[in-house]
Amino acid sequence: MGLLSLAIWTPIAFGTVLLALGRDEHARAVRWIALVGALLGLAVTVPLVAGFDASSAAMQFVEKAPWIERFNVHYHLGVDGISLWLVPLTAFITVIVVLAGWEVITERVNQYMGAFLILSGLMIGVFAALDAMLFYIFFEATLIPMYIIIGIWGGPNKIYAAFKFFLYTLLGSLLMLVALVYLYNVSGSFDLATWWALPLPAGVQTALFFAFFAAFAVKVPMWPVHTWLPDVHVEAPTGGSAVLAAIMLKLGAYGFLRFSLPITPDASHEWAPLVIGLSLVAVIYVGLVAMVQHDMKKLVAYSSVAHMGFVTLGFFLFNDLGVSGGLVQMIAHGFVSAAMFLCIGVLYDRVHSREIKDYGGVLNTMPAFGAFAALFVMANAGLPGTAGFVGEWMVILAAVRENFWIGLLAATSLILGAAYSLWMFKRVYLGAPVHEHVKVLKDLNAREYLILALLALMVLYLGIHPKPFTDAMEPSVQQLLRHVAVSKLI
Amino acid sequence: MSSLGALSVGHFLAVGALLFALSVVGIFLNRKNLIVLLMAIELMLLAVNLNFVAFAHYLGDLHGQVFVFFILTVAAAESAIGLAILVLLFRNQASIDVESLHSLKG
Amino acid sequence: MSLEQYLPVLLFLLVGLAVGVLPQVVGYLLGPQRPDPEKNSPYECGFEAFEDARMKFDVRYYLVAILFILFDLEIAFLIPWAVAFADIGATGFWAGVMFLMILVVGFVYEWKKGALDWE
Amino acid sequence: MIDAIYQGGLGLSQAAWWTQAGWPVLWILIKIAVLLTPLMLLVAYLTWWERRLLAWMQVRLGPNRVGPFGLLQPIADALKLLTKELIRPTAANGGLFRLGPVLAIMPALAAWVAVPFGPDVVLANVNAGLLVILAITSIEVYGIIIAGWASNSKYAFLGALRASAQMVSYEIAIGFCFLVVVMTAGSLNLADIVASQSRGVGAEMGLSFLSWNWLPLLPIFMVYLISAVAETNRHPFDVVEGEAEIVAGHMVEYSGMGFAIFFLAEYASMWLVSILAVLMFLGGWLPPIDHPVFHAVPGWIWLGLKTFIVVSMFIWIRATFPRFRYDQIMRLGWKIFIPVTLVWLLLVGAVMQTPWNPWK
Amino acid sequence: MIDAISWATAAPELLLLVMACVIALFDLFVDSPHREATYRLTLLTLAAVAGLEGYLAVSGATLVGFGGMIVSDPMAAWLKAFASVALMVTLVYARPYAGARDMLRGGELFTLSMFALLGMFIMISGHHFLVLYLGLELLTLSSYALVALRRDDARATEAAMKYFVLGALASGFLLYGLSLVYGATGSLHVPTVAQAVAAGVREPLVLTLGVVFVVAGLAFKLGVVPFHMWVPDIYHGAPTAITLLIGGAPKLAAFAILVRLLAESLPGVATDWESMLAVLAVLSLVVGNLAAVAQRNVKRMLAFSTIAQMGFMLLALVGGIGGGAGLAGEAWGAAMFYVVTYVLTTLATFGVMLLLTRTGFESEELGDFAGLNQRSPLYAGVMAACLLSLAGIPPLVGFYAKLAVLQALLAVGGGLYVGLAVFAVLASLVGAFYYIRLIKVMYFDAPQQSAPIEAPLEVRAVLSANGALVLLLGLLPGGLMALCVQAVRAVL
Repeated sequence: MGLLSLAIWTPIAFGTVLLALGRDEHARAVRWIALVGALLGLAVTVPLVAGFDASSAAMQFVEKAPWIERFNVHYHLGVDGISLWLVPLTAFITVIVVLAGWEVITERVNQYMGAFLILSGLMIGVFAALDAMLFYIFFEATLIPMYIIIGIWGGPNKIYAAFKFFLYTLLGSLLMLVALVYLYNVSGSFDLATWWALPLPAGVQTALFFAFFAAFAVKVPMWPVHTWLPDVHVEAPTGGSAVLAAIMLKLGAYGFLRFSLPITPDASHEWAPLVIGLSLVAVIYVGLVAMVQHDMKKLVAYSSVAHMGFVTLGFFLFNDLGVSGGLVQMIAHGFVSAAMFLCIGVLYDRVHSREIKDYGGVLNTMPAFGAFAALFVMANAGLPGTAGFVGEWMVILAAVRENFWIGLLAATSLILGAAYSLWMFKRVYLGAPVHEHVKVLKDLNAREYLILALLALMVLYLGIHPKPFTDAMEPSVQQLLRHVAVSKLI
Repeated sequence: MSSLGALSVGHFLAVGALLFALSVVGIFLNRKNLIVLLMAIELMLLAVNLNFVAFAHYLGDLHGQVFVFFILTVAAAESAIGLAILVLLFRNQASIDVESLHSLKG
Repeated sequence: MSLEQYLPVLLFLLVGLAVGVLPQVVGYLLGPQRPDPEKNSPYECGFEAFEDARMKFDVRYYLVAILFILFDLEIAFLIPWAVAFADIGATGFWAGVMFLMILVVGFVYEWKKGALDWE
Repeated sequence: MIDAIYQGGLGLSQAAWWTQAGWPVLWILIKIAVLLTPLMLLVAYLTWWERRLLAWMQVRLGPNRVGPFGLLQPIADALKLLTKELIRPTAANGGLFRLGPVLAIMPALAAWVAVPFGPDVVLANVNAGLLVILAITSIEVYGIIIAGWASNSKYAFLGALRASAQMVSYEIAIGFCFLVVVMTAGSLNLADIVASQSRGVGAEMGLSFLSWNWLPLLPIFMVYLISAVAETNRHPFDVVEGEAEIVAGHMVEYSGMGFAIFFLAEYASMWLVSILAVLMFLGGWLPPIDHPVFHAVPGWIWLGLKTFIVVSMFIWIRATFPRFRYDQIMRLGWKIFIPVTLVWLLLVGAVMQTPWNPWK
Repeated sequence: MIDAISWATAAPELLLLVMACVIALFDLFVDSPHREATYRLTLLTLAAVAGLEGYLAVSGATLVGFGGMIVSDPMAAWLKAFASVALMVTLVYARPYAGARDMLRGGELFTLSMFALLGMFIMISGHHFLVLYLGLELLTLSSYALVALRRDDARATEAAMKYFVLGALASGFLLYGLSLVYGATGSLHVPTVAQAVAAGVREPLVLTLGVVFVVAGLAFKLGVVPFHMWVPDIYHGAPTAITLLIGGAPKLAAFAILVRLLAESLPGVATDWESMLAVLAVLSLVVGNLAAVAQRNVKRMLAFSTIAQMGFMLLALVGGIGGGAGLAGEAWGAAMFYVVTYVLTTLATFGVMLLLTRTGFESEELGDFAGLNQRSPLYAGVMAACLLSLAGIPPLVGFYAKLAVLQALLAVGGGLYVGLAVFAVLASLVGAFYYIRLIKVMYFDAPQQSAPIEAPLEVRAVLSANGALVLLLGLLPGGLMALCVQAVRAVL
């Protein structure tokens, strides 16, 4: 079993065991086993990163075995610079989430932990899959645990949110399925590399492009199909929100790089203005929307949409800075958004409210927490020195290189981001506490401290020293761009 | 000298079709009595039998007639079961009106 | 074989019908017509008729009817078998035995289930 | 001579409708009339004979006032019934009430169409003769059910139910009896069935009557005889009209000719089942012993004689046995006759597979 | 004519017939209230029959017996083996339910099921219109009686009556169609009919009319729109165990008779029935899915879902025709895979439903499933897996079924087929809604009752295995898929 398989199946195996055997009577044991599973999952990604040859654009750690011979589907895994970092990111966030749910979740702990572990494995599967059918199966399967997580442990309106999440994403991916099957019929295989090399006529490319677009745009989510995200975030439990924002959104963005761009390069070029336009709308309009939110989670959710707009914007600029920037933004957003949601979770666990107006002056009673929160808010606003800055900056530069006005519009994000992030920070953390319940808040406990510290570490590291990340990406991104630059029309 | 000489298979088919149509109409339009419904079903099978016999005669092939034999059997078994169900229905609902079949609705 | 041979059957049926209808017509014409309510009320051993005459009846009559249909059909199946018995040899015989055995299974089943009891 | 009449009639006109349809139909009608007239007389006089024979067995006189030996009694009965009022109960369903008797008599008469009176003397010489008879007679039960239902009287209704249940029950047994006979004869044609009885060990020895089916198929013969009694709702199986229980059964509401027709139907059926018994089991028109003296007697005499004996036996049975209870009747039909006939059917089939097949 | 091969061909059927008769008689002497002995003997017989069919299937031989009247090809053998196993599972699930509802006073549940299975076998193996028809009738007549098995239940008898009337109507349609096909081709023997059609018939109009009626009759039996009216009522009204009996294994036989009558007998006029099937499929997908959303009763919901699922399955057949001979095997194989997995999933779904019911209480409203996850995570898990499978979510087996159908459609190419595929996935999106709604009820709602769910060990074991299989085949569907395609290829 290769490293990637281990990374996928370790958490899934642990999760399955928990589902099958866990009982609420021994919740303690369940938690520990879950933690062990998550840590093991993270541990197997270490040699992955360590052993990755950053100079090569080729797929590494490849595993290939026939799986469904009837459809020529292979169990085909591998990572390149594009997907490499998403694997440990997922494993890392899973550890964080397990820790985050440690005390909060008291009922059906095994199902909660199991769902997250399985979800983690599935998402790593998506990032590692080199066979389109395998990709699709992992991609779709993630719906199930997420649906359960939102539905069982979510907020008051969880049912609506869970349905919305499930059906929206299913709608997109079903169209993609038709596209995949079509490509299979044309090429006789589900192998991604084969498809990348497959010449396609313009009309077909356009159809395929939009089929993919339907799946990935919903997942990212792009304006105007983003509406499920705020609803879901508001209702999902803290851990769910964190995973959703940190990883699941990336599945969509990643799909653009693996499917839309290399399989339908001509259509991608043709429709890039559309994507860029939608991305800009996301960045600006959704940024404005975020500003008027009363609900912290909603605010962060909208900010996620805006940030993901940067990612898609970067991708469809078709230059290495943009694509790399988008990728870095994905990773950075993974840490930052997870951290933001966890912060909200910390507050929510204490006050059971997410309304901004219910807070104020939290910094007075929770200084340590406030410090962390300040850092993450800065990062969310894209302040230099934090993870949030690097990606955005790269994308803006790339945009300017492409077209000044796009760059200018994208850059407004820095202002908007600062505005809604800092304004929220001011209203929640600064000033004198007006509410009684804020006055009696207890500061972080050791577990919360650990979680936030780990995230803070990552946010700072990525912000100060992004080079290892970008270096590893570089060859793959270059190769991708070279590939996309060549027309596949027949 | 065959008195069937003047009749082509088409005539039999026409009668068969007529009977068949009658029975279908009987099944769908009958809003009164379930027994009538059962009779319509029998009529339907008889229409089919007529077809088979006519074709068998016309084709000079015995299989069609054998088929009729079996259809008759099945029709008997069917009416036996149909009537049995009818008796149960009557016992449970004290009515054999078609209208009384209404407790199952979506 | 042609249908002409069956013409007498049809005619005889018609004649039989006439034999059934004519005497009644004649009797109607010859006989007196003096209806009165007492005379025309249903026979009830001298009592006033009570309840509906179309009452529910014993389900066993119905069972008999069903059994009759089934057995009569078995006979219908066996008639060609019997006619051709000399020509179909042992295979035919055993096929018939199989057929009858299934019939017997059904028969025994009914018997044991009490469908044939009239106590 | 008959042919001459036929040709004469055919020559009456050259028109196609006459030669193709008119005359053949008329000819058949004439034949029917020739058959029906004596038949009706026989039916009428069977009532007389029954009363006389019963009286004789019970050491009394029976009808003896109207005509010599009361021979005009049936005529008088008929006249009386003809002039009686036809009562139709107010509660009855008019049309159906009148249809009942018609449906009872029609099959009882029409079934004769396939009954042969000699090797070639039959109205409709169809291959499926027995089947035709079986088919036509089974209409009879409709007459009874309709009569019982249409009367709208409890007695009639229950009587009809009982009668029909009884009739169909015994029809199965009769059907199986037919099957066995058909199997041995290899034909459904009654003339063939009679002919088949002329072969066998007994016939070779000159004792033809030993080869008739009654002996090799004795149990079947017995079952048939008893079932025939039950099938005609005759005593001792006449609970349907048992005076003590339900008066006259399905006929309770009928009067005048309506009643008479049921009566006629019953006696016509008696003749029918008797002649069938003779044809199937007693060698039909064959003489009992293969001897020129016996052969000198025309076949139809033998047939008539045998039939008369069988009919008289029915009356004898009536005089002898007490009435069965209804449950006993049903038990006899279902639990005894059907298994017996089934077993015998298989037995005969098995024997026919062996080299010792007596019906070769 | 009846040679050794004939006996070998029909050996499983004969065994089943003999044992059904034996058990029918044997049961008369059983007086256990739960029919223990009858039950065991039935299962034993079914296992033996399944084994026999499995052996025939693995041997891969095609046997033709009784003068070509019946055929035992790999497809038939596999379908029959599956049907036997499905019936075994059904009976395991059904017995506690039936026992609690006064349905085991006699052994009719078992004997009638066996006769129904025999009917399925004959439908699957028939190679002659008469044989196919007799098999169909044996199945349906047994089913009518089974539905009415709860004699004092007004709903069940009403359902039985409706089932009877519409079933008889369907048979009438089918027969009428067969009579016309017979008249046009002069034969009732499946291969001969195919030859006659290929050679061209003198009265194409009669043939076409016959095909129309045949398709309508089959559509009735399959329960696809617009011939679906009976399905919801029967599913709803019949005792749940019987619903499973008539909604499970018979689908396999229905598929087989589609193959025999359409693919084998009438490929020469495929264009005629292809468009009919397409229309039926589209209508079924629309009506089935939309109506299912409106249902509060789970049995009714599943009934409409069945309609939609069958519509989806028909699409594969449409693809099989459009794609021509080269793709027909794969497409019809996809349909077979679809049906087999559908039956597998349905078994588990109803198995859970049967478990939830108690004496005098039917669990069939949505609310009855509330909080099932709290009461029993295992059963909730099995049910959820089945529902997701029906919705076509990977990695459950139902996904591959839908995938294979889509593949068959898209392989044909052309706007119409692509359009059908897109339409099908959109319809299944609607389908996903009501499936996950039930999951929502099971997982997110608070339980309305806390009575523990008790079940005999064997039920639990079989149910777990059944659920596990839904998942396992989702992870490794390749074998079954290949099997289906091979089996069907050997026939077409």
